[in-house]
Amino acid sequence: MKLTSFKGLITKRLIAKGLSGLMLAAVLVGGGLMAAPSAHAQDTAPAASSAPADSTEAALPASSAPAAEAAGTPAPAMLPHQAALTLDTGGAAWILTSTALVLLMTIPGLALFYGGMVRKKNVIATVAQSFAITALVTVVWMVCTYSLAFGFNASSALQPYIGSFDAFFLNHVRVDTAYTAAKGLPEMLWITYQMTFAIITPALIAGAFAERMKFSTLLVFTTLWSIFVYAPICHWVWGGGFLSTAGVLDFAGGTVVHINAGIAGLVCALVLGKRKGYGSENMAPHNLVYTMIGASLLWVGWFGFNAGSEWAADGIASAAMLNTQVATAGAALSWMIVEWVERKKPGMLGLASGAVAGLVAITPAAGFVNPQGALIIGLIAGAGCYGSAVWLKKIFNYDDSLDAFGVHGIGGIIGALLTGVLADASINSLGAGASVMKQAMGIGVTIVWSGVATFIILMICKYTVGLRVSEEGEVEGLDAALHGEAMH
Amino acid sequence: MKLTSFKGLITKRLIAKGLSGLMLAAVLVGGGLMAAPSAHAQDTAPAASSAPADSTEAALPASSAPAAEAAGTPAPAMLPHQAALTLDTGGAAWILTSTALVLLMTIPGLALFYGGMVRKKNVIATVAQSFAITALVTVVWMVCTYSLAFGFNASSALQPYIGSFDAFFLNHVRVDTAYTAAKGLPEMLWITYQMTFAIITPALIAGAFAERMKFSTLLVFTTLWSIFVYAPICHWVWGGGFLSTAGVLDFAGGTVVHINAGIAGLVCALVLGKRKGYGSENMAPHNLVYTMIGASLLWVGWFGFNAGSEWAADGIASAAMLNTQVATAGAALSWMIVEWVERKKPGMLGLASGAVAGLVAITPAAGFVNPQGALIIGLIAGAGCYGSAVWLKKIFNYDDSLDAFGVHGIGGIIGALLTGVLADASINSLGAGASVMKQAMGIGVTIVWSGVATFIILMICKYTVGLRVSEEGEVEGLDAALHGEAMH
Amino acid sequence: MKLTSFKGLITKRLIAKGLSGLMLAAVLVGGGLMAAPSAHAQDTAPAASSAPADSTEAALPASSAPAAEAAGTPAPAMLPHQAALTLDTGGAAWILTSTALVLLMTIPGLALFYGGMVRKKNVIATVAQSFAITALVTVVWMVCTYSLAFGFNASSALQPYIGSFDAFFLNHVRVDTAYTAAKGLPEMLWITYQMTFAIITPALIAGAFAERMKFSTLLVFTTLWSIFVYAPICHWVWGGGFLSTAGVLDFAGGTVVHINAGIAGLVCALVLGKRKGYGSENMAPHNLVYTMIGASLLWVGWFGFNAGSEWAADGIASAAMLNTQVATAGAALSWMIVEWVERKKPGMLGLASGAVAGLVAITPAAGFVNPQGALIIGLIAGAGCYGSAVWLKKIFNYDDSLDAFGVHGIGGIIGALLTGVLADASINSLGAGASVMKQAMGIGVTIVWSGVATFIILMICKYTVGLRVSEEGEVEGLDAALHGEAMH
Amino acid sequence: MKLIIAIIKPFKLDEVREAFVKAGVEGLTVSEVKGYGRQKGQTEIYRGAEYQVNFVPKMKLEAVVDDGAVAGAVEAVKAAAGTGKIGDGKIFVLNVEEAVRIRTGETGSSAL
Amino acid sequence: MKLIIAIIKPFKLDEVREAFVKAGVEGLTVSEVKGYGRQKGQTEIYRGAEYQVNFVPKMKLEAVVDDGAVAGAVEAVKAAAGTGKIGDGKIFVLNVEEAVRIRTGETGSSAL
Amino acid sequence: MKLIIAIIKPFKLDEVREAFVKAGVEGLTVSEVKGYGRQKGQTEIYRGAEYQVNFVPKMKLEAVVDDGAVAGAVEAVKAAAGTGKIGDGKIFVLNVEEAVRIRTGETGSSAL
Ligand SMILES: Nc1ncnc2c1ncn2[C@@H]1O[C@H](COP(=O)(O)OP(=O)(O)O)[C@@H](O)[C@H]1O
Ligand SMILES: Nc1ncnc2c1ncn2[C@@H]1O[C@H](COP(=O)(O)OP(=O)(O)O)[C@@H](O)[C@H]1O
Ligand SMILES: Nc1ncnc2c1ncn2[C@@H]1O[C@H](COP(=O)(O)OP(=O)(O)O)[C@@H](O)[C@H]1O
Repeated sequence: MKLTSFKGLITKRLIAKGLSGLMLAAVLVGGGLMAAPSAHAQDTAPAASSAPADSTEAALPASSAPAAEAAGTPAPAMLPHQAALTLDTGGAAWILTSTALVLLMTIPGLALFYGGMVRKKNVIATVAQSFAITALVTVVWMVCTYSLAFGFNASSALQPYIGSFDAFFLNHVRVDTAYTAAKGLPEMLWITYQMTFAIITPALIAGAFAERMKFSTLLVFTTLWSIFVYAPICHWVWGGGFLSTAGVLDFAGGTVVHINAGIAGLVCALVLGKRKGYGSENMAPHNLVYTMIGASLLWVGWFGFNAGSEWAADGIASAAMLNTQVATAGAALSWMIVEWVERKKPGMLGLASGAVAGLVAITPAAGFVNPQGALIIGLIAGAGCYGSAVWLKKIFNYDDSLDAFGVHGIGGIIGALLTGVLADASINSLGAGASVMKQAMGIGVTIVWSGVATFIILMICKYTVGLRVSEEGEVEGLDAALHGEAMH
Repeated sequence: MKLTSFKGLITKRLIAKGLSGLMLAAVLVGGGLMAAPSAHAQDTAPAASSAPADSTEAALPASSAPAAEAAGTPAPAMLPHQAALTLDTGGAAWILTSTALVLLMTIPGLALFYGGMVRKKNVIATVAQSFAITALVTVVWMVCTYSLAFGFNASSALQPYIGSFDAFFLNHVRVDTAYTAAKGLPEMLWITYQMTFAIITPALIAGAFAERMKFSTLLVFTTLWSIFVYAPICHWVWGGGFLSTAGVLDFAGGTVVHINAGIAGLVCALVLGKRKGYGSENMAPHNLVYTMIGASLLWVGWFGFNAGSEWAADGIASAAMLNTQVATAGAALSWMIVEWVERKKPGMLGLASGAVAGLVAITPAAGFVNPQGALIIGLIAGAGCYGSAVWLKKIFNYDDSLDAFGVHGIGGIIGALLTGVLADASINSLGAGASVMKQAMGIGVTIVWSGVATFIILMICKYTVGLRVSEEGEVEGLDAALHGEAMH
Repeated sequence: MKLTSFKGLITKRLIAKGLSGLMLAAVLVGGGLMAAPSAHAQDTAPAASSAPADSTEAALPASSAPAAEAAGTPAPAMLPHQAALTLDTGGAAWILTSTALVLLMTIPGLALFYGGMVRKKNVIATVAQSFAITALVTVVWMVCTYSLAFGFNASSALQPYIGSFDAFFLNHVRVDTAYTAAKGLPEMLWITYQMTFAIITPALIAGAFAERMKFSTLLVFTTLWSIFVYAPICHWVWGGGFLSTAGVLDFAGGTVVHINAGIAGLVCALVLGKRKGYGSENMAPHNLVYTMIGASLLWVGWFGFNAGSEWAADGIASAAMLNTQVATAGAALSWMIVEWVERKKPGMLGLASGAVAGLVAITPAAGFVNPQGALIIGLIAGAGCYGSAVWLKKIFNYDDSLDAFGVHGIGGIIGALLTGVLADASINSLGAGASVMKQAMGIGVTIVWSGVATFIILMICKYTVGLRVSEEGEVEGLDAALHGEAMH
Repeated sequence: MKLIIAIIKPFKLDEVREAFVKAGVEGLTVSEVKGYGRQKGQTEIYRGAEYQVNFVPKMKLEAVVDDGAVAGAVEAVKAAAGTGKIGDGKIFVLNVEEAVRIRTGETGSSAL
Repeated sequence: MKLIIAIIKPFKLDEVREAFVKAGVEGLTVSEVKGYGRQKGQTEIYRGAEYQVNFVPKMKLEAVVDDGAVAGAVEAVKAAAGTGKIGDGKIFVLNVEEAVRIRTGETGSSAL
Repeated sequence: MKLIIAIIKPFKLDEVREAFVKAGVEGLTVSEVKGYGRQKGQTEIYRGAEYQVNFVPKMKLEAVVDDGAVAGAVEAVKAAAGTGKIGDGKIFVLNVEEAVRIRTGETGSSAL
């Protein structure tokens, strides 16, 4: 069955009631857990189909065994963000796949995209960053950030700003529970799928401080950033927070992932300062084959990122995939052309950078625009990001080593704004509510919170573990200095 | 629900009527678009299920939201190649995945397979070819080649030879439309899946002129070749053209993709001439690890290419996957053994080349033969392609740098012919109509058109942008000469 | 519809009858094939849904075309391990994907994980091992090992120990047959999926004798080992053999794949002896980027290995995926921390090794434990495998080159035992039967059979083809010596 | 003419090249080498295996200069390459009997 | 005996090797080097960052020859390595006091 | 002082280094080189194309030693590097006029 899109619900005015009702239910839950499910089921309709519907569905062969068994026994209490699972096997198959695809984006995708761009003496340290972040964020997500991002806060005053503490350590999560906005998918799948987004975001930031940050600092920074920057912004946009209720459209993470990572990256580049020898030494990418592999895996994996964000295998998911392909191609070509004109030669680095710029820009729009719109977004993003990565960086003269801000920050902003312009209601009814102003509001809030919080976290690191490796270490190379390893 | 295979329909005589009727409808469409759908719906049955059926199906929970909405309002006009979407979520999930797998074949798969085989000074330029082709063909497909390949021409006189112009820029494509031959899949998914085939075909040709063609020429050549060679041949075999009506069997692209690319490659090798130093300099592959990665990703991605070509997740798709695995293994082993005997040592390059030869040969047969047949095809293809890549090339003394013809041309021909011999009706009822003569006819037509048209396109390039890089450039290496980049 | 888990059935006492009944049916089959299906259908219920149910299901649009056709004509005789296919399209879509993912683990995943760890002069030979094993085992599986592992032996006295000979060359396998334990999946898909497990197991062993075994020996060893070690153990645990009836829990292959490969690896390391220069020469990994790519693809592909082992896209599959992610992350971190303390620096090799240790350890537990349990398993496995790979190897002073035993043997044992401790019946009802004693029994049997049989096979190789390359060959490097190839 | 061979720490390459140029040396040839001496290489440890690398990466610069320019060049290099730490490297001077510029055929000092 | 050091453009390697052989030189040793001189390296530009590569790739050939064979060898190399373009390279000649063939222990010219 | 240049088979590197040290040589510099001589390279065959590699990989060791230490060092190297097979390599001895230790500025033998 078609998943009722949560983003959709809350952007529709008439549902505001349902949501406030949901808050109410959440409060009730505080009072009496046993009472919660039914109350929740009623108040959040159509978000949650009514209780009887659930039970009948649960009886269908289509539902998972545990659910079936549960149907017999009285269903145990659920948290306010949970609903009974009514399995959509086709959708589940696609999201299981999408989860693998999005993980593929970070390891080995992003690791290679970045690893190829640094100098040979830093390649191991650079790929180790993506790999370590993957492991670290997974544990942090399970311990607390999932609950903070997607839990419904029992207090209707707090819910717009932060999730709950009830699902820490994935407490109360069962094989037969689902997230209210995607009742066709097991909650455990929802958790893993969303986890892959929480992983890639800090990994993207690493491009801004590549070749100079301490490994220990990276771990501390990532932990704090996941909790205090990613979790809240994710909750605001996707967890029923105030940005979603305000009607900000972000299909797959232009705001939550890319603008957020881009701004954080800019702050990091400014606070850490330039690499030793920046401007004088040759810091050209040492292995563009690695970068090509990385860009390709990002491209392929992004299908899971964008088409997976429909949480089903249907027409909108197909539109998201087609749009992703078209925008990415358009951006790669427009970056190539601008570079060809200015630099006289089109490069592999340019093709790869342009493709990523397109992937970033189409992310918020993937399930809202039509293919023609996607092509326009791609063409603009390719040229726009070239400008920011090449000219802007020169003008303001900061060392955003691998252009985390230049590509993800600017690309994300271009995409978020154009979503407001190009959203097509015939592709996705939610597109009807699109507005550039709302989008700009979402961007602004993200920039402010991400910028300020990232700065504070960096200061904490600076005066505790310290930010940069020693100068000798930077000269010797981070592979040897930080990891005692080398490419032979 | 089971997809009614388009190839199937038209190979069955009794449907010829339906098709001519379709042409008729197509003409009507020209006259009055509003009239088209119903007319089309009736005439092309069972190709398209009747209008009432549509509406009821649209009412099922299984159909996508937009479709559901559409059901309320009067459905807008559809192009003759379109049908209403009756979503098969399991099938859609598998084809979404298959699309990602086939894209993975080109980037980074083919890029690395080829990149590892060239000399180090040309590796960036070689991988850039695959990457740039991916971006370019995507846009060309969206602009016109999809419509030319899969649109139904309003003129029944033209339809056997070329598609329509109505879907340029994907005009009239909606989230609730499907392609008539695959009504369970959203048309936007169909477009993206078929696009990945259109991408890899010219990318394969690049192996024949590796290490010497200008980058600008590559872009011009690819654009013209996609429009004048790929689109028509694709239409003839898969778009309802004269080869499909003639009963030529090509499950996943042995003719359209591999023979086509192989012949075009041979023509390119002959027209461009040999690389400087061919025969005297050592041009051994510089990095067989890249080649191994490429061959492996081709192998894995080919599951999407072959098993995905069933357009559903069912028994035939499973047979296609099993056959692909068996044939590939058989070919890798038979190439290895022949090489072991002749060269005294079995090499990684041989294992990889043999595997690709098997993948190519099983492509047209994947969903038609049984596993024993697949093993036979693989064993013959491995030895046969070794012969063409090693002996044939020596005898006729041309420089098919990376054996685009030796592996894809010869492998494709072997597979296409053996499909006629080994097709098993108990695997796929369409296999009943199999005939070596029909297959040979399809091969012949493809060779002639691909050969002649490719030659003309090369001549156009030669007298406009020029074909080869300067001699100094070839000596210095294409990475520096064309892209101003280097491996450090 | 939910697949009735075969492992499940036979661990449930009450089904023992059903199974013996099944054996009975199998015998009957010997007598009169025509009689078999019905007999089988009745006796194995609920393993196989009753005949009428079948036919009705076959009538549903959801079932595949061939099945539908079959429904009309009298169904041909089936082998005792077969049942009529009742297609679960969502499940099939996920397992088609999982098959691709598990193949991705071996090529290029494992090839790169190992290839990066050897010295540069041996990298081509090392990746060629994984690639050649993939091709070889595919053919062996099709010829005989599938039948030996998953066929039901007509003799109830032999069935506990070995499968049948009836499905050699995949005889009697049709597009509309299914394996009794997974009636929702086409048998051809089941064959291909299980094949990928048979492929990776011997490929894992190669890590123990890397950089010194002859290529020809590798091929002979792999063939014999697949037939005499993998096939029987696979039958015992998953093919209805005595370990499954004894209630040993192995969700995705901790015993069959990892302990089995680990022990075989240890025996190989001891029998072949150390590499020339071991201890004096620097044998540090030559390219940790390759190793990182390999570890990442193993991680991503393992989703197909573990979540795919539910043979459906449901809640338990989701739990398996989530558990895999959590345990892997936990193990990577715990290995990193122990290494950081002991070696003063955390390395990329450590992060990758820890992740693989976690993947191995969670394999038998993936669908049985809850996320908290998975985290515990991961943390223990990371530290435990560090100990065995670093300390144990030093103490007993053997050359397990790439730690096939240290990581897969020990990791597998840790996971198998903890499955008995942490299995949670609320995740998977089969968990109820969990017991550490049963698990230890399974481990013990595997160690003995794998150890003894591997030793005998090595002796056969030693006195026929010989085990090691010449000393000059080892010094010159296996790339040149065995394959006449080199990295340029 | 003399051949000046300077073995230095890799990261000093650009400074030393400039020093040569300042000292009037118009050309030189560089090779990546591995050095053995008082400065020991770092120890690599992986999975328990420990290995003391005997060689440390160095750069070898070779410049042929006029007899008159030798002293100045040597001084310049010494100044530019020194860090005062062990492993700074060596300078060797050998006699060169003839020099030819391939392009022009010029010989002797004018070939430099 | 003399040591002939020739620094040449990489793609000339095979031609120069043959020239040496024709001139009766039976063995030589080659190393990949980076050269600094009148010929400047190309500028790398990536994402706006511009960098002038100071060094150009060259090949260094070293051959020890009999005093009598020096003149002919130098001529042969000059002819083979020349393109007339800047950066063709240099030839240097140094004196060698002793030569030993490790395998046989032969010394002097017979060791070459 | 003399410069001893030894061209040897790569896998002999460690043995030769130790031989040098035993002979009292405290430092040396190594470069990876390709050698051309009596020993021919292996032929590469790929997809029918056959190519005879002209060069074989070798290691070049350079050590500057006191005049007194030359004889001993040469003997030691000869012993350590020999396998009796073709391609064992060569030892050349050149005169060195000056040596400087960059770190301390010491010159002559004390700089070694
Ligand atoms: N006798 C020698 N002959 C040739 N090269 C030498 C000699 N001694 C040292 N070197 C080179 O100089 C480098 C530095 O020498 P080392 O003894 O480590 O430090 P220092 O130069 O401070 O004495 C060594 O790594 C080696 O490459
Ligand atoms: N004085 C020198 N000592 C050592 N090598 C030199 C010297 N001058 C030039 N070279 C080498 O010769 C190469 C060519 O010299 P260059 O001045 O560029 O061109 P040309 O030889 O045609 O004048 C340089 O790249 C460098 O490797
Ligand atoms: N005349 C020479 N000048 C410089 N290097 C030489 C000379 N002759 C040989 N070599 C080097 O010594 C190596 C071994 O010489 P070769 O003739 O192959 O065997 P052998 O040392 O047994 O005579 C060659 O590969 C080359 O690197």
